[in-house]
Amino acid sequence: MNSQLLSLAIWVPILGAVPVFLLGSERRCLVRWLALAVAVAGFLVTLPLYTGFDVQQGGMQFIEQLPWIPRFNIQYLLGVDGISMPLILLNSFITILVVLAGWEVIEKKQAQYLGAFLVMSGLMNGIFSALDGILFYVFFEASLIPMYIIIGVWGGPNRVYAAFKFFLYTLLGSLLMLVALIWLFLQSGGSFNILDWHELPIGMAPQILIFIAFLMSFAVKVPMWPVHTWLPDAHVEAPTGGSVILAAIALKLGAYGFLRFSLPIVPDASHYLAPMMITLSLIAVIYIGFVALVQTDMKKLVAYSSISHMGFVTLGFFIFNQIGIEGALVQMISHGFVSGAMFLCIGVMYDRMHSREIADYGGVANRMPKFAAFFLLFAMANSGLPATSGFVGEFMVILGAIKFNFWVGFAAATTLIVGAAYTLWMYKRVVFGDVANHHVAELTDINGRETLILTLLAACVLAMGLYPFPFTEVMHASVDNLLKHVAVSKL
Amino acid sequence: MELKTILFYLFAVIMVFAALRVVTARNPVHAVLFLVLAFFNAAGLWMLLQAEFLSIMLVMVYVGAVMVLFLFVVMMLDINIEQMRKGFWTHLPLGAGVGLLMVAEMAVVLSGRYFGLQNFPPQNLPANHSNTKELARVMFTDYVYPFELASVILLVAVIAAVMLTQRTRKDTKGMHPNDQIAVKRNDRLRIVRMVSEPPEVQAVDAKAEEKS
Amino acid sequence: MKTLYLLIPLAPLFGAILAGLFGKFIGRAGSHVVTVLGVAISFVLSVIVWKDVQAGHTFNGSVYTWLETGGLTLEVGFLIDRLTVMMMLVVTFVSLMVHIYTIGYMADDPGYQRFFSYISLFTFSMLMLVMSNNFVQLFFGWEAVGLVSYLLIGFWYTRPTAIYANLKAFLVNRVGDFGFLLGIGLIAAYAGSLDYATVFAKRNELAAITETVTGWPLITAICICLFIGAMGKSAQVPLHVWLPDSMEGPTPISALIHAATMVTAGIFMVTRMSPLFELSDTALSFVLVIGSITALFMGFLGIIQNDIKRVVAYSTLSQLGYMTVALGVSAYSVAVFHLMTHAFFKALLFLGAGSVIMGCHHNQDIRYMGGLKKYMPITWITSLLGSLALIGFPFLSGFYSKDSIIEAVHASHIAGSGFAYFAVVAGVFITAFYSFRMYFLVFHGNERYDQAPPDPHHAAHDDAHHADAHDTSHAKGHDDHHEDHGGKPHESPWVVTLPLVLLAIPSVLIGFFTITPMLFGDWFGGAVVIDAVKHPAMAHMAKDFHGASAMAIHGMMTLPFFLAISGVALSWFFYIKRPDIPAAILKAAKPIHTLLENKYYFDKFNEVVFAAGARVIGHGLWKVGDQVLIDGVMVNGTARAVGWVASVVRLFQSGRVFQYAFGMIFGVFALLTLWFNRA
Amino acid sequence: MISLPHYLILGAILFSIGVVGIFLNRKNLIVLMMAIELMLLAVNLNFVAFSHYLNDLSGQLFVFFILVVAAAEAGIGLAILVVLFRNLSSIHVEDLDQLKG
Amino acid sequence: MLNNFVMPDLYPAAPEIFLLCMSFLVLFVDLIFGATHRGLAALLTVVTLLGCAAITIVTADGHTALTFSNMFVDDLLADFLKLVTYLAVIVVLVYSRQYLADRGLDRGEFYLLVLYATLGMMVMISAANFVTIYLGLELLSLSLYALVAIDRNASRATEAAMKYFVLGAMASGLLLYGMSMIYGATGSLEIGGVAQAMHHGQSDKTILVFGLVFLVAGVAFKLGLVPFHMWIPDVYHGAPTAVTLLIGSAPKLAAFAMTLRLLVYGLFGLADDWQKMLLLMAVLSIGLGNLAAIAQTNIKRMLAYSTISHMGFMILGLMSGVVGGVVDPFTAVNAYSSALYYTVAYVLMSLGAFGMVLLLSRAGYEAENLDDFRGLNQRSPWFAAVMLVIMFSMAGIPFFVGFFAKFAVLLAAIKAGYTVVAVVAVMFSLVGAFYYLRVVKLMYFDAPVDSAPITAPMDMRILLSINGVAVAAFGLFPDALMSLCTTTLLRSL
Repeated sequence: MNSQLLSLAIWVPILGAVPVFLLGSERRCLVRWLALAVAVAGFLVTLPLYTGFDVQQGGMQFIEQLPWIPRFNIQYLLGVDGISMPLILLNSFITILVVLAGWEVIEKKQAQYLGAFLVMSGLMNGIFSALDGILFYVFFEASLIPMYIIIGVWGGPNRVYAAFKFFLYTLLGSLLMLVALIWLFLQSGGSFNILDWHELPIGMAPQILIFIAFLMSFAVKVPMWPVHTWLPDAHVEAPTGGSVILAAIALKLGAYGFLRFSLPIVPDASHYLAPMMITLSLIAVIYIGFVALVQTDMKKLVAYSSISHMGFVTLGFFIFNQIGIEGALVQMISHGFVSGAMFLCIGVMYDRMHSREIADYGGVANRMPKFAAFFLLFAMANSGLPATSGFVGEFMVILGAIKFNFWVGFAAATTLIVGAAYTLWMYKRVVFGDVANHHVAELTDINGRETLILTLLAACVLAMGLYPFPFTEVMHASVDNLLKHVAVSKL
Repeated sequence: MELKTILFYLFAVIMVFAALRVVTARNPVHAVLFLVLAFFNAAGLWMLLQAEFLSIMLVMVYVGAVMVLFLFVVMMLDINIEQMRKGFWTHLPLGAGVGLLMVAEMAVVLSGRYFGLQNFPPQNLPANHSNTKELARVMFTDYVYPFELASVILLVAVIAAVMLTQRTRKDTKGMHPNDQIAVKRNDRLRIVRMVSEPPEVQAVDAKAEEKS
Repeated sequence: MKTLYLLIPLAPLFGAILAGLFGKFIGRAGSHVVTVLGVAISFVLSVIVWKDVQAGHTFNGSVYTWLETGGLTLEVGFLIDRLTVMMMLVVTFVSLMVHIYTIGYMADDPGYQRFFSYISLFTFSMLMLVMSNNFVQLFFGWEAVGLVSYLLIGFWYTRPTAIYANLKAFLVNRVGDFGFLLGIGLIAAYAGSLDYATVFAKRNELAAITETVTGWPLITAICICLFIGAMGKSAQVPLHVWLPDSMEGPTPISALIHAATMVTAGIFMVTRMSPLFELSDTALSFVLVIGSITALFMGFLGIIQNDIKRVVAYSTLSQLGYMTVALGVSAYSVAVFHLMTHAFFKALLFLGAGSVIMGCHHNQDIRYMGGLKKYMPITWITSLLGSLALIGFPFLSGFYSKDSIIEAVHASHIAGSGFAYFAVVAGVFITAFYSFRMYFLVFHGNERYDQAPPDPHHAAHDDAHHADAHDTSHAKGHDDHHEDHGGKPHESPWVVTLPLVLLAIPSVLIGFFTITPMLFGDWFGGAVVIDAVKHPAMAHMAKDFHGASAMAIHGMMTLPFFLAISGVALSWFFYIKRPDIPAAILKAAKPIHTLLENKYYFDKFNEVVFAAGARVIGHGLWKVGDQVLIDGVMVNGTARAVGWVASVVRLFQSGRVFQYAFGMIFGVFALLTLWFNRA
Repeated sequence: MISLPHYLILGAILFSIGVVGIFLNRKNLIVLMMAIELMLLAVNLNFVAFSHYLNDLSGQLFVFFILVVAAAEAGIGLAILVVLFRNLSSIHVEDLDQLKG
Repeated sequence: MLNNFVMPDLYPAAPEIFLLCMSFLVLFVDLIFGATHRGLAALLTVVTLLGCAAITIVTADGHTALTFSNMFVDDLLADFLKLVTYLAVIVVLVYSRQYLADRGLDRGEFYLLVLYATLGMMVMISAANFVTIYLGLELLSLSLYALVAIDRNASRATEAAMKYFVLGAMASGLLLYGMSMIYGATGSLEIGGVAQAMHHGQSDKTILVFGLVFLVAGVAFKLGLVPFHMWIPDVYHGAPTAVTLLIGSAPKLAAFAMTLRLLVYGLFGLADDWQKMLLLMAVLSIGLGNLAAIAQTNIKRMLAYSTISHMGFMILGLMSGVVGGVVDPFTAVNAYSSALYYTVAYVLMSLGAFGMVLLLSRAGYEAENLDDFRGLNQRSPWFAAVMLVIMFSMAGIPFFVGFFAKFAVLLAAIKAGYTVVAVVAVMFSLVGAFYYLRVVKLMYFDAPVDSAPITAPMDMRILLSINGVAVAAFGLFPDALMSLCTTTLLRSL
């Protein structure tokens, strides 16, 4: 069966971006609506992926296969399973919000801004659906370019440093991955098919090396401690939309990579190095939690909280049980919504006040009650309150971790306290209290566009918190497959 | 020790000495002259190797033309000789050291090797053997392509040298072929209609003179 | 029936949504109508369900599958048994009362709709908690009530003390939840299910397991973890610190959440888990000791409080300690019994206090009250009844439950029961003393309402003051109420007094009528499991029980009764007869007073060690770990090193042609040397 | 008997002198160019010697072409030198230092 | 005497002959019309190159033909490289027309020298004999020396020319010395003959390796590998940009051809040795090139260092042909074709990059500092995008041709077991990414300092746009070019 859905998901936004670029920034109104139309179209074409998904099947679906570079047996091979499909939907959905978020506030070169995001969205879909190692890599790296531009052009005062850091950090990792991919190609007798690699027997020493190569790439992207420091800078400096895409989608690339590459390709090394990974994840959860606590910049705080939450994702992966991995996946999606929403909320305030310093705020609730309510919901979701999506993933991962090792679970569960502490403390300082200064006094509540964005996200956050079943349902078979696969040694 | 050996060493020693002087001479003119000396000795060595044509050519073309060109340039450029050698001695030990090292290394590799020469029978050329003729035969048959290329290289050298050094001064008087070719009849020749009545002849003449 | 069950929590939720999202459209009246209606429906339906359960129709089933993962099926479902239905009744009834009361109490507040939305949401959450048939939903309700509590404590979000308190409450609760979640995790890991029935069915298997990593007996670990959750929610030492501060919230929620229902969730939960707790004496002892410490030492603190709500709050802490003690001695039904009676009389006391506060124009300091009985007769009477119930005056509800606890402790032989017995008995005296201290100061004696000092803290506080912001004197009225001290106190409107009366009735009567079935009948059926062989306290008590009246009469001859009476008498003496004595004692026992004033330095300790400590750690990790080590040394250091190397490399490109030539020659000879040394 | 290695070593010496001349010479570009001529001479010597001992003419032919090219090269080199001298009024090697880094 | 002379088959050399004849035409036309019709020589040159291209295409039949007594080889590789060379030179001419005109450098000599340089490259590409290699090389070099100095009054240009000349002559000397040793050891100047002699094992290995070192040095100089790279930054920097554009593009193809002819066709038997030598130089080049480029402020200089690193990368492919002394034709073809692909890709990118420098230059203004790229996105979003594509391509970021070039080369290297080398190489290319990113940063993140409109002629704009699009298109659909390279080598080896 050769459906073109995945191709559409990739190329509709990218090709749609071309007229957006060409229109130029002078025709703002037209450009915006066009970009929105493209984003919505991009989302609509991904919907059949969900409706047509066969939850019983653990393998790849919607496969598309075309020769791309026959010279190296590189194929244009796309397909999704229960792991990647939700991420594609998430990405396409978030793109709409990002386009909306950049509606009025971006004044400089809006066409390029929106176009860059559309390109980005298509590339992300490519990453999630590529089943060919090089195709994956190509999308993976290409997505750096629009992000680099977005941070650098529309970012804050220290944007240049942040953009470079972001780019070079990520490139560092992915270059090593490239070497590993090539090695695998040679080892597998000339195939870049990821699924072939899953079956490829590899000795222990190379497995560990490959694992490390992948780790460098994915860990930077996730980001795991100690290669996380690009993220706060990138987030802080990026425009709102950039932060949203970074947090909601880009970070998932790394985590996704672990599942698609590290675990199934080098299962023995994964098992062998799992203690290290778990330790790093826990450091991310706890260490970063404490760091987040003392941030004075809201965006930085949320950025650190992202790292901490992504620590759960990697933790979930490396405890090798179904609940852990599914929990991690749920956490990924949830974090997509929640961190995106958090950044959008901060963006809403930033657009009005042009400050991200917590100290500049206080008593926002007095002037922006509607906003405060949304913000509260997302803050609660960020601190893992049940009935919000933020809880589900953390809960599952903690459950899985306890199953794996009590102390791991214990350490992971501290996020319940620390996570709530930094989020709510910030919330308190920003939203609660008396009106802090005349800037706050002049704030106006969110407008219709912002309400729409936040409502959509709120709906997602709640829906996922109240009924995560459909989300996990699609993952089951694939995760099951994966676990079975990982359990078999390749030595 | 046969004559060839003596000659070899003679030429070799003089050549090495000359070469050393080329790079150490204080005066560039001397350096050029030492280079000429070296070339002469090389020509002698090539004679020993039965490369008569090349040895003659080296003297004629190289010494006769190229070295003269060098001399010409050296003398044309107004060079301060005194400054030329400043600091030379400070660098000499390093240079000499490296040079000796190089020579030693190369000599170690090169000495005592026979290059599979046993496969080639020693030459016993007849007395009337013409090296020039042989070369010519090959050059214009097998080597016609390089020969043509060499000519192109010379052409390039000509073009380049002219392009780089030719200076058009305002006061230079020269021909401008393109101007000459582009010239129109009317630029050079004006046909003046003349009335054939004699009385006006003088007046017309005067007018024409005024005009030109 | 299932629809009915579903309707019970959803009705208040619906009301909450209407009032919360559409409050502007439906207006103030509309908001309280929908929410009161919602809760009323819940209450009525709860009664119906109660009847149904009485008829033996318990229910355990799922509504929908919430999640399915790794062999674990997590469902949202209801377990309707006698324990549940009792809790439902208590919750919906008290909630209904509070809803009605709120109409009067919050009448002038601009956040009227919001408040109704919150308390309805709370009712929903609490109902989800008690009706749950599994741990996940329990945890959901657990956290949801925490959320609403957070929202309500910080209801007046412009007050620095309020938003400090709500953050504190949430975080301290989170500490408890941390343990709770670990407990749930252990259950999930070892029982493979989070459904009550399934887990309880496996309890004997679980008892045999030793936790592999820690080496602890599994069941003990589970129970202690779960109980840590209960400690957070039910404010047991040392996680009690949030409860007094939570009085920053409007009084109705103090009654509903921080007295009657939410804080008892821990008690309910442990009771629910009785099949597990029964298997671990260690855990029970732990529960017992924690409970008795809370019961005794929190009582002491009640003595020196001057804020009317805080007195009640500490009494709540102390009473929660009693309930916990009951749990510790496996007298679960007694705990729940006390929970129920306490819900009524403590709600009554809180609402009474709220009424007093309203009457005194939002002054909360009992030193500036006095003699209110003639201004506020209904409040006076109901408060008196509530206080009597609280101190365990025979025939009143509090007597039955409290005395049963004391009896149960007395009958127990579990480790720690000796101390517990002392604690609960001493507690009786203290309870009586501080309860009546408040009562006398408020309703009797000289009228001091006109002596109230002008509010020194009217100006907004900033965050820096939060460290000491929980001082009682900060707790002032609403910002929007222009305080006019010195105005004459007045009785509250009927919407306020009606709930007082309605709550007073069960406070007085319910103990008498329900003790027999609840404690010694088969009221709880299979909901509560007691290993009668190991923990014979209940059985022991049952032997000595000869009916409610007999118990009351017998009660008048026991030590607790005398203690209570002497407590009352002493407070009368101190605060009515000789008001100068307390001041003298104060002077004499300055260090003790200071200790109590500072609440045993728990808050200071938390401030300094946890709050400040965490910030210091965070700062250190950020500045040193992230900025210096990772960014400075690793990242920028590498960049700088590369830059430095680059500038050095540049020097090789000196522009000197002879050096270039030398480089080339060097290259050639390096290669030569390499190759000919190798060969 | 003079054998091939004699010539080759002589060539090596000459070549080395040329090379050393290039980097030892820091003042005069003309001398530098002459050093290059020495290098080429050494190469030519090698070729002629090989040609002789291998009894193969192609070596000599190569030398012929090298001589032609060297002549052309010298022409262009000197032309550049002249241009340079016009610009810098100097043919000091050390004065060629505008381009570096 | 001439009885054994047969007229050589001129057919394979038709393009060269055509070019030479046309060069005379250009010479005369320039002489006659040069002053009046300035564009004529340029036009004629382009026509010449197009004619060569046509002839090359027509005469290409995929068979390997030797002519001129085995001195000239016409195989598919030669045809392919020549075609790319013509293309590159045409692009150079179009890009530089305005630049030269603005500076009064668009004299006939420029076009003539470009034509002769092209001829030199063609000779190198088709060389089957040490003599022709040398002559082609010199033809190219001499033309380039002269071209660098074409702006006689620019002291930097003449300095560059002088340095280029001195070092180039010295490199020729090294190369010749090496050739003499190989000749001595094998008794042949023919590349095929050398290979055969070595194959028969009659030659002295020591002498061969001795010669090889010098040979490799000569080749490395032409490619610009460390430590024979010193001329590159200075010459690129000093030469007029138009000439830099030429030096930086097409000659790389010829150098590649020379390397391939000498080392692979000729000295394949010593593959083990020269591979290791190249390895050493490749790593050094990648490292030094990338490091030194960081510190540059002049974009031409920066690109010069980037050239060094790119050539190092290309060499990774060339040195991976023989693994462990076992000759596997498939591996070899893969490796060499990856290097070929890299070279072609590099030429494409380099043309674009220098083309951008030319685009921004105008009369009296050299846009050769990095700062001149500031805010290009404000001035011309399209050309900023073109430059962006080129820079990312050079950095090896997909979807651009540069990535696949790197990919192919790395694949070859890893296949040959040089995994560690590959890791080192990619780490340095990370360093390299920094300075490419910096250009993008200047264009996109900064405000323009120079707001003058871009005044390049339309033909250049179009061609530069095509160039940029090609860099992207070959990245999206890399297979055609890759397969072409592979087929070419497969048919030519």
